[in-house]
Amino acid sequence: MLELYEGALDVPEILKRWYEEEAKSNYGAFIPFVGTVRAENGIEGLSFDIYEPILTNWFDAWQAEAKKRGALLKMAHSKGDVLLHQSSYIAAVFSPKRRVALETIEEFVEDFKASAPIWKYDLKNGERIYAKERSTAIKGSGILS
Amino acid sequence: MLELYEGALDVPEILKRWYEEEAKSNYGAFIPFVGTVRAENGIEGLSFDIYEPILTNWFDAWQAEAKKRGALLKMAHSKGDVLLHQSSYIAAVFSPKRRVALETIEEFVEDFKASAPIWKYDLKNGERIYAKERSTAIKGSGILS
Amino acid sequence: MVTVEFLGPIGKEPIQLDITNLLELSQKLKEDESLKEWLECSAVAINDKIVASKDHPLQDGDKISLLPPVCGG
Amino acid sequence: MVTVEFLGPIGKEPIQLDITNLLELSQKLKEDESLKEWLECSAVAINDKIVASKDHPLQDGDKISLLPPVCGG
Repeated sequence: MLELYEGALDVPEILKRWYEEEAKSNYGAFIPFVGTVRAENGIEGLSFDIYEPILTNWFDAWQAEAKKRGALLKMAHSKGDVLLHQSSYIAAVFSPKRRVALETIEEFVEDFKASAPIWKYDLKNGERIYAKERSTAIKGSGILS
Repeated sequence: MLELYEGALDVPEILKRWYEEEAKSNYGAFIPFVGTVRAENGIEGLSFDIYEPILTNWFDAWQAEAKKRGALLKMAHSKGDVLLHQSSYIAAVFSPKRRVALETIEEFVEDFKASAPIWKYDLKNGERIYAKERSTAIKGSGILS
Repeated sequence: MVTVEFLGPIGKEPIQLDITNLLELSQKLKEDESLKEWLECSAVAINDKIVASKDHPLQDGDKISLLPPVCGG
Repeated sequence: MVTVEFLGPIGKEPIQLDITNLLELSQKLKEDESLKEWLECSAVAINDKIVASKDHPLQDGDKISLLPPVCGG
């Protein structure tokens, strides 16, 4: 339920497939969050590095938490370059209940931003520049300093 | 941006169209909420009445509020019968910012449940039974009693 | 004359009344026993705007709507 | 021997070290001036599990990863 792609996501295809996969699962609420690359600061796009083993562990722990709530999570993310107005991220929750779905998508997306081992680079003038000032140190950082 | 349909929604078509309509609008976050009819209480489906003039006023007021936040709303809802595992409701927010998108979709969906002039009926044994115990009195109700 | 509409599950045909405010409307509708439960839980709109109080004048041609408890989605 | 990986933007090749705990790792890595800024802001994983404290023994064959600040999405 964690899908990684080289380059931009095909958002309509992914949303259609996920919706149809769970069409008979009796979930009453489905909330995807779609992240798209904005034109800002003169960038040509973004680029992503992913460390898959820890991303998979992080996602599996969240899936177990969602299951306790009666919910199900799906996620897709891009590796490498994603150009302006293309999408790099979809997180989605399915749940029998509206409240659980709304709360879970918010917590999941916020924890994703704070914890998922993904590094973002601006593509600018043909260079790949680490987006340091927009990045968040993972909880527990600095123990070696 | 408010779409009403006879019967069930074609969710993949609507999500694809909305996503593509705003593909160049430079929104960084897109969050649709999709509501699907669950099999429960032995129902065969749900049915909806809508009073369109007040629904349109309610939606337009929300659109103006979203615009103040730099966001955009779209909504689709079914009229008449929607069978088990079919979808009757999509609310969606587009926003440059993740936080605004998450907060707006939650407030919009909750206010929709409390205020939008839509009446729900269970379809059971061929009858159409008003879902009174699941319904919410609109704020200010009872002034004639 | 004003027109009164009963929305959704109330299931009553529209009526026309010769009244000038919502207090009179309340008195008229209370005469219909079948409406009692609906009056307690319904909101009221005048010309498609929901109003918060019974102290509201009515004008000739106004459309009044009774909105029982809602459940979209 | 343990292997130390430097993830994302740190941009340094993996190294192998003959150490038995994270305190020793900290001392070794501080010798590399180019790592100073990264040590302050990076999390540490042992065999792909993030650890919260430096008081952690290491075993032969362990894989240690340094994770600098993240920004997915």
